[in-house]
Amino acid sequence: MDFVPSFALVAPELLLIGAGLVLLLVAAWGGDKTARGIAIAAAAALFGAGLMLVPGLHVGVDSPATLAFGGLLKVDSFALFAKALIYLAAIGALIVAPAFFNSAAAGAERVMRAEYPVLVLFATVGMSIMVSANDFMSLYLGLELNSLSAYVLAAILRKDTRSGEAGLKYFVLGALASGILLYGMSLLYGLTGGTAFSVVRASLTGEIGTGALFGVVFVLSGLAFKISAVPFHMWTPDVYEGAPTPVTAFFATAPKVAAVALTARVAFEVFGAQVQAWQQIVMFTALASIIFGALGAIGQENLKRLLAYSSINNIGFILLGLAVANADGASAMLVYLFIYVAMSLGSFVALLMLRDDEGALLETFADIRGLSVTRPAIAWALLLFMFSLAGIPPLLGFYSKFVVFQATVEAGLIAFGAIAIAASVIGAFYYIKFVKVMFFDEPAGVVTGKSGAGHWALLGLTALIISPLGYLLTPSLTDLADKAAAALFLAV
Amino acid sequence: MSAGGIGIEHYLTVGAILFVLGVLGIFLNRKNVIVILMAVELILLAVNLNLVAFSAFMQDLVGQIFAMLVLTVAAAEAAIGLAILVIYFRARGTIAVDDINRMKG
Amino acid sequence: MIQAIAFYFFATIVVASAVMVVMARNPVHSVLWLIMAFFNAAGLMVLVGAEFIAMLLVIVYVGAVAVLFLFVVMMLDIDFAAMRAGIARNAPLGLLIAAVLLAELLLALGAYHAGGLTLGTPDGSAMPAADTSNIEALGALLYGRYIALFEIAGIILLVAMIGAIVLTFQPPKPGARARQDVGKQIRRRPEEATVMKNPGIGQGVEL
Amino acid sequence: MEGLPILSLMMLVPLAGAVACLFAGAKAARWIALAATLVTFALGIGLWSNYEIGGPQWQFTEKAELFAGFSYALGIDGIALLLIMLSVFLMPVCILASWDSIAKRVGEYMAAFLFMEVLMIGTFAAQDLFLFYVFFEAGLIPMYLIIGVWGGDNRIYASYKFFLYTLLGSVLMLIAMFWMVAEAGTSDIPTLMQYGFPPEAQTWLWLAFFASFAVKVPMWPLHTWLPDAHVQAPTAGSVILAGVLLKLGGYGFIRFSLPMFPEASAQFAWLVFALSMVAVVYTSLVALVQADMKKLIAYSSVAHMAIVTVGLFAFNVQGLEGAMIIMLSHGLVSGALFLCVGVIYDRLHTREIARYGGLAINMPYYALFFLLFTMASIGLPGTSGFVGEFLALAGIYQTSSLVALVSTTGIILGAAYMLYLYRRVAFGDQKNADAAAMPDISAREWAMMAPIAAAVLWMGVYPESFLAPMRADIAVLDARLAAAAPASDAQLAPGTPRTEAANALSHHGAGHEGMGQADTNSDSAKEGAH
Amino acid sequence: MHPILIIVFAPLAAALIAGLGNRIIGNVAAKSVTTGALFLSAVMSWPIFLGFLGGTATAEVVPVLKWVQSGALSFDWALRVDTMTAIMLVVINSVSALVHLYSWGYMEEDPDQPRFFAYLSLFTFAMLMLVTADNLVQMFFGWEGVGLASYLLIGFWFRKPSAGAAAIKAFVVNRVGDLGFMLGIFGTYLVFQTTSIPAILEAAPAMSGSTITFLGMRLYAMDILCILLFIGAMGKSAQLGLHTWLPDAMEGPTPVSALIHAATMVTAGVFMVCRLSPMFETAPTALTIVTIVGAATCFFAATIGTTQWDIKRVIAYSTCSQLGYMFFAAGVGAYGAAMFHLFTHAFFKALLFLGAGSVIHAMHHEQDMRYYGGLRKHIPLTFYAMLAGTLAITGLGVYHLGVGFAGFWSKDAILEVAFARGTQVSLTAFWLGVGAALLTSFYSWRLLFLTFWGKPRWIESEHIQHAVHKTREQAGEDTTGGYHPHESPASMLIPLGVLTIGAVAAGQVFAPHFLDRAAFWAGSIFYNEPLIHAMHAVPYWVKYAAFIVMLLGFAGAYLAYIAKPDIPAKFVATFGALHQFVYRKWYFDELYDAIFVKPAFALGRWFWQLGDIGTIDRFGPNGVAAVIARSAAAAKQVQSGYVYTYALIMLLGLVAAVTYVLL
Repeated sequence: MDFVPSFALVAPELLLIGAGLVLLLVAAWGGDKTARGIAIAAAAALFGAGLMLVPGLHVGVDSPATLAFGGLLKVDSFALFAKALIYLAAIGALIVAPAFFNSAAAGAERVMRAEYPVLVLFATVGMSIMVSANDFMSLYLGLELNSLSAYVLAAILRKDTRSGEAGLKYFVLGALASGILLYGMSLLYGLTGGTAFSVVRASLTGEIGTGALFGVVFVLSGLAFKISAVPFHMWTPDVYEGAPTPVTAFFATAPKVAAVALTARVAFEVFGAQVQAWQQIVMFTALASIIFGALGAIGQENLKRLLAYSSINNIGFILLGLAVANADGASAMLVYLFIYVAMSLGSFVALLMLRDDEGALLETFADIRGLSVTRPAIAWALLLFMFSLAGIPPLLGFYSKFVVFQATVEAGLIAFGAIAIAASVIGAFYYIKFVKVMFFDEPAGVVTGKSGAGHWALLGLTALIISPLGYLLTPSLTDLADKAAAALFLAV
Repeated sequence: MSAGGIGIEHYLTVGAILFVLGVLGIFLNRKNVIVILMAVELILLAVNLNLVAFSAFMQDLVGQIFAMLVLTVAAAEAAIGLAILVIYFRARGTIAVDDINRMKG
Repeated sequence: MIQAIAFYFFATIVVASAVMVVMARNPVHSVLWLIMAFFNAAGLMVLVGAEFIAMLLVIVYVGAVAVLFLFVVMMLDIDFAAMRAGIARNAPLGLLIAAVLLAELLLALGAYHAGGLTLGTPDGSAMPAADTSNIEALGALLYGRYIALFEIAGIILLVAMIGAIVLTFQPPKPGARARQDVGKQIRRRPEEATVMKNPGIGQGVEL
Repeated sequence: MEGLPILSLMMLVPLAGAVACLFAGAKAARWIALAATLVTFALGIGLWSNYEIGGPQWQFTEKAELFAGFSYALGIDGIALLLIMLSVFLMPVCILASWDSIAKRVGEYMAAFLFMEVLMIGTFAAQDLFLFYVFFEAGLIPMYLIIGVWGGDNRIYASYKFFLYTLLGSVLMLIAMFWMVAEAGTSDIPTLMQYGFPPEAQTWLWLAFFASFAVKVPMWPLHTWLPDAHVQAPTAGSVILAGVLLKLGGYGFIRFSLPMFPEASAQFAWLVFALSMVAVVYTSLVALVQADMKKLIAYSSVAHMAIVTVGLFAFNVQGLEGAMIIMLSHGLVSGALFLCVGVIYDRLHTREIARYGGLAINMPYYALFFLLFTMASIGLPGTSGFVGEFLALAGIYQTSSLVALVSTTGIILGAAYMLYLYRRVAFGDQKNADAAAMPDISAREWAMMAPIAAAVLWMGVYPESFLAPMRADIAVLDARLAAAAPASDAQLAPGTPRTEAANALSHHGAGHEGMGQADTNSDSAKEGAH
Repeated sequence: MHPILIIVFAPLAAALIAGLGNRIIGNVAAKSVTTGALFLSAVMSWPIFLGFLGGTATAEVVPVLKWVQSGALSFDWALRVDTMTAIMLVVINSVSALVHLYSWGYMEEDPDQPRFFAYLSLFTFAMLMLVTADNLVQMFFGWEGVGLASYLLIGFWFRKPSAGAAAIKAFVVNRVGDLGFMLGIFGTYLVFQTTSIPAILEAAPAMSGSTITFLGMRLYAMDILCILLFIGAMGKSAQLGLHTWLPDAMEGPTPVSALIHAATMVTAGVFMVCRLSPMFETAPTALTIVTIVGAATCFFAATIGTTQWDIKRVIAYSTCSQLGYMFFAAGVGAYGAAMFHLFTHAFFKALLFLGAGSVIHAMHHEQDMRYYGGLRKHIPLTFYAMLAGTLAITGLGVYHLGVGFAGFWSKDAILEVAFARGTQVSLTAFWLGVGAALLTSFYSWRLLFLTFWGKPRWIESEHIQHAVHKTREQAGEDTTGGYHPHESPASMLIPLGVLTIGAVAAGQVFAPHFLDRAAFWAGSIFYNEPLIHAMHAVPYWVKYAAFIVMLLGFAGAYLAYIAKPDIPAKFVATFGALHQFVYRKWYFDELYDAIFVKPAFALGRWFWQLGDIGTIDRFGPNGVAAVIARSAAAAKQVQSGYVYTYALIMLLGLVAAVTYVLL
């Protein structure tokens, strides 16, 4: 077997793996004091890997050869789009990490583990594999590579019981979810005769047996856990709250992209002929996610927890695109994902900048009272993020909802779209609570800590993206997303 | 292959039962997280049983490859799960499921 | 016929062991029951001719995973007596739902004879050749077509290792016993280690 | 003027001002804001004077395809022109009104207002459906902040209510917009205004738009956010809210609901009428018993806007033009009334009517302005309020005498609550020493009130200036509505004229008596009508 | 420039100058400007009137400015000059000019004089706009304008709570009428597609048989239109039902009462009906209603006038009553007579009010006639003026001599024409009119006797006590309290003198023109030639009826207030309920308070508390918010923190999905 073309296709992953291994050695020998350097190097590696993606991004569906390793992986423009987004999010999670772990924010240890960037790198590789997966086995391995890294990352603050609890819950429920996923895969394997997506897809046409349908449902349920769609979302708030904030920022962005992309690929490419079997379920899940995400967020005092619910809520909107079940919907999902990553990352960076004198993080509403007076820049940025998350124009968050609902309506799912958009108003309730607390309330004055240039840069960048100026990005973004989505439907 | 009237459905039945038992093990138990981890192993066992059975009945080795990978991952998963369990126990002094609810709501 | 008997034998034990895994009061017993279940599952696999996987199951699971469990259970030094054999709240609901799920699964999967289940038809590329053993065929596949997966699995194991170490490795506390430095030990010369003293009679040696 | 993107310029100036204000000190921010709004107003004058009456329907058009779904398309017809003028006219006044009364976070405040101006101009000038929506919806943000940061004691509740209420109303509209664009294949508003949507689809499209505009207007029973928002907002916030933001609802009806869904509009006219009639009577009575000045005026706004909706759905030229004039007039008058409240609120820091009294003694010019605006509010002929109400009611009378009758009771009730307010504030004895010690209006307050007063009188005496620009556009709209227009309930039936006058002394002497004759004749008339 | 422009706009300019600029130009200048402007207008009005009188002038329209054009509905600012207008011009401008002059004296001590004069001039402008209107909408402009001025002037002494209340009442009650007027205009436009008065009048006969649906009722178009318009007239002219504001309007300074609430504004309703008379002639039912309402008001108001103590209120009810005459004159078709009575009434009623003002001025702002008495000798000039006014209102005159005071000519003409019309309704009106004449005579003489005859009862008045710094007890036997009323200054007496001439001679001079000459009217009203002939042909007892009842009224008043002053008390004791009923103005105010005002406030409060807060907010926004909050709490409950709960819910989802695909 000639692996050279395959290696070329997976070069970014190879780069990341290589970087991961090298940095692991550095970490092993250099110890935790090298952590910052390793983080920078890892970010550089991610950036380099991201650059490798660029040529392929624009090629779209005309890309000549996309299958690697005999069809185990498929490096099409869809995968590239998702990877680019994943790498960017991962870079964000790396940039904000040192300041967090090396301060009082990290609790008793106050030291950044040198393995943290390595784990992030491997998790990213896992996600890369997920979005490129073209076979249930590669899907599973990518997923697990990501998950296992994620479990460790969640629990990485060893002395912090919340971190441990987050890891434990994430692990237990994640294991259950991958069990469900695997069970579904095993059924599909047996009832279709293979694990390659093409094989499964070919068998899943026309009338199919109940067993195969079960397989579909199990697989989608397993994936729903990863994207934290209701009712497989229960882990999300607890894990987001408990995990160290940079990790939460990471969880809220990169794995979401990977899982959504994977879900889209599986749903469209593999189960594309069985849309009627899952469409209703996805619609229900989407609505439930929107509503329960919003309801859960109301009454939260902890900001991280609130953002966790917010991400559930957002997943609901992304699933609208899935429920539409056409290229427009897929494109809308990707656009939404991009904007969601920017908003989410920005929000978490802003949260990470809420520090007291000693650098400990402040993560409740009570702490950010009157923030607009004491720290106007952070407050205004958060204001932008919140209104954007609420989907209020002219912020870019509106555009994300715009494309999703446009796809929904154009596909004829009008009532569904109407209900979903009405439910979105519930979500606005807690987003504007942010603004209310920061702008209307008397200052609490506890946010006194300073933040580094990295945070500011990231905050500024994300704020710029979701500001109205972000609309300048949308033409190319839409173009890329359309190409990526088209790749997904190439097989149809 | 199906000698003695033992067909694929028998294996699948065993797999299904194991799967459901594994799931039950996760939410029926409030004693101890370790048992939950074992329940996860049961689920994976069910999957492996399915895969192997299908593989055998279809004359296709991919299922067994898959099963091997699952085994590998399961081992890794167990390692990490137990590691997390250990640090949690160190920090909290308990691994009773009932006690793992500092975060809720 | 023998196969049928063997199947029912193994199957019964697997299921029973699994029940016990879940139900046993003592986690140590649970682990032991789990091992029991693995053994019998391996038996089932042998029955269908997947002897390599069966052995793997025994070696990896029983030999490594289950033992790991046992280690941890022992290490954590949990006061099992204090543990209530409680059943989770909402257990009736959980049982009901589990029963429904099982029923549905059996309805769908157990219906092979009724025609409800049609096995897929593989493309035959991974069909075991008649003249090769199971292990040989598997090896060819694993190191051929699925080499990439094999590598990824390797990375997963690496991550598991890193993870376990990152989480459980405790750096020595300051003031605790010094760490061993192999290089330093090797570099050590007798001259540095010993001092020749020639004390006079009746004089002590000052160390 | 061709070539100069004056509309964009009008949005750019306040935008630049807003950004500058964000970073400026308090004093500088005030001047920047004033300068920006004045420049914008000057540009508005240029816009108006260059608007070619009788020219093409859409003028000053700018178009740039931006990206999928959106295009930056601006352009105005007479209707939009007038509403833009209203906005840019009120903005400097708002800035002046906030000059001293806003002491904290001045820069941000001014920035919010200037953003607001950008969005208002954009909303009225947008020629792309989605662009309109963006501007329409974005106004929530600055207004939410204005109420929430610089508002009164209960500002949180009010700002939430305002935000969520209006958001819920408008999101459904977005869904409808998607459908329309998918159906018609364009998001170009002028094109859509001529597009014939299938009648069955119109029904729910209309309802979706209605949900949004009815909240904005606001129509009973969706009005309860308004009193809260008004009461809690700072003076200038109330001015802009009443002056322009409520008009977005009316503008929405006239720009979208009516021309795009004429059949559905006719089909649902009864609903609009019913709600409006309730609103006129109900909210007027509620206004009568208010003890808070702003609340009173807020409720009166609901009643006035009900006449707007009635006029719009009268399906004739008078109704439409009347509704437009009411909107302009109400923009000026209610804005001015809020300013009047603000003037004394700044002095005494209470809006409680009972705390004032006899202000005509120590503040005669204030009392004069207040009187003028009160009279304009109750539609005294010669003021702007009359022209609009008269036309709108004349329009609706041609459609339904009942609706006209009930709506016209608004002039009685309006007089009652406004004069009752005026009496308690300006008349009577000076009960409170602190109120009696208040100085008359300052030069700055003159500068706020006098232009509005002049505009109110101008519009009342020579409304042609305002009617002329929109005449052609209303005619187009009327023509489009003509097919769907509901029949008049008057059913004028010509009969044979009586040959003699009523009091003619005939040779039959005193025999025929007026009443009896009418009775017999009316019977025959009925037969004739059938 | 057409003189009418100056006539109409000079007062406006003066009002603006005086009102806005008084701080700059000072009080005297402000007063001078307004008074001067009015005299200018008055002087310029007479030639126009005389031109029509002489038949040399023709009707014309002076356009001023475009006003509104909306579709087919178009109306402009324009000034119409015809006979009707000319009559009103002289009435308005003359009385207004005199009232301005009078106010120099009457308001001398008031600190807010410029404001007062500005209001007066503003009022005059609005009234002129009303009478020169060429279309219904401009008439409505004037209509509302005078309402505004009336509101301002009633509330001129705004510190008094009662003044503020009266002002609102006047405005709001008028608005009820305006509702009818507006609907009438709308209907007129609907039927005629125009609001131009000449066009309407021209087209009206052709429409007399047309029917229209109004509020679901099928009616003659002309009837319903005229009824609606007449409702407007009822409000402005204080006809029964909508009259309650007029007596309260006496809160305003007395010159205002003379100008607005006697001579000019309140006659606007009559003017309107007469102006639209060709249209009303096509609406028999409407005219019947006009007659009934007019006659009823005429009688009803007169009854109340007999019992009131406040001198101005008596005259106010008298005004109300006289307006009733005018309306039923119009109702029976004698528009000329109605206008003639309007014309004469303006003089003698203004005279009476100004005379009363002079009395009040002399009596230190005491208005209660019970505290007057014996003033004849102290203020003789005022007395003679009042006497002339009384003789005019009571209609002293002898048919066969062909002489009489102004009221004689106009009122008798009305009674005669009502009789001559000969329908049941008109005959009823006739008898009610005769009864009202009796009452008019009685209350007018009562007023005069109480004020000018008898012993001074001044010390009873708190105003006088205040002036002389004595209480009743301290004054002892001296019922004057040592107070010396002084005759008013010349600025007040000159208007009285001029108006006296009018009250005495206006009827005599102008009766032939107003009543008998169609040419005089030149088509500006519906002139019913046969009816006038019939009027002249009524029996003599009819022609003398008014004279006789006048004497009876005089005798009654003399008996009760001069000869046997204990009669009123006995009467009250005997017919207490009746007296109370009349004295309390037939309980109209109480009734309206109970069925309109109180319920309006109660409903308002109810809508607010129970509707907005209790229902809409409770189940609307707040309700939804509460539901969401409860759901959120429930959602938090589910998020229990226990892994097994989470797993259970995941499984639930799985089973639900599986079940869904299975089914």
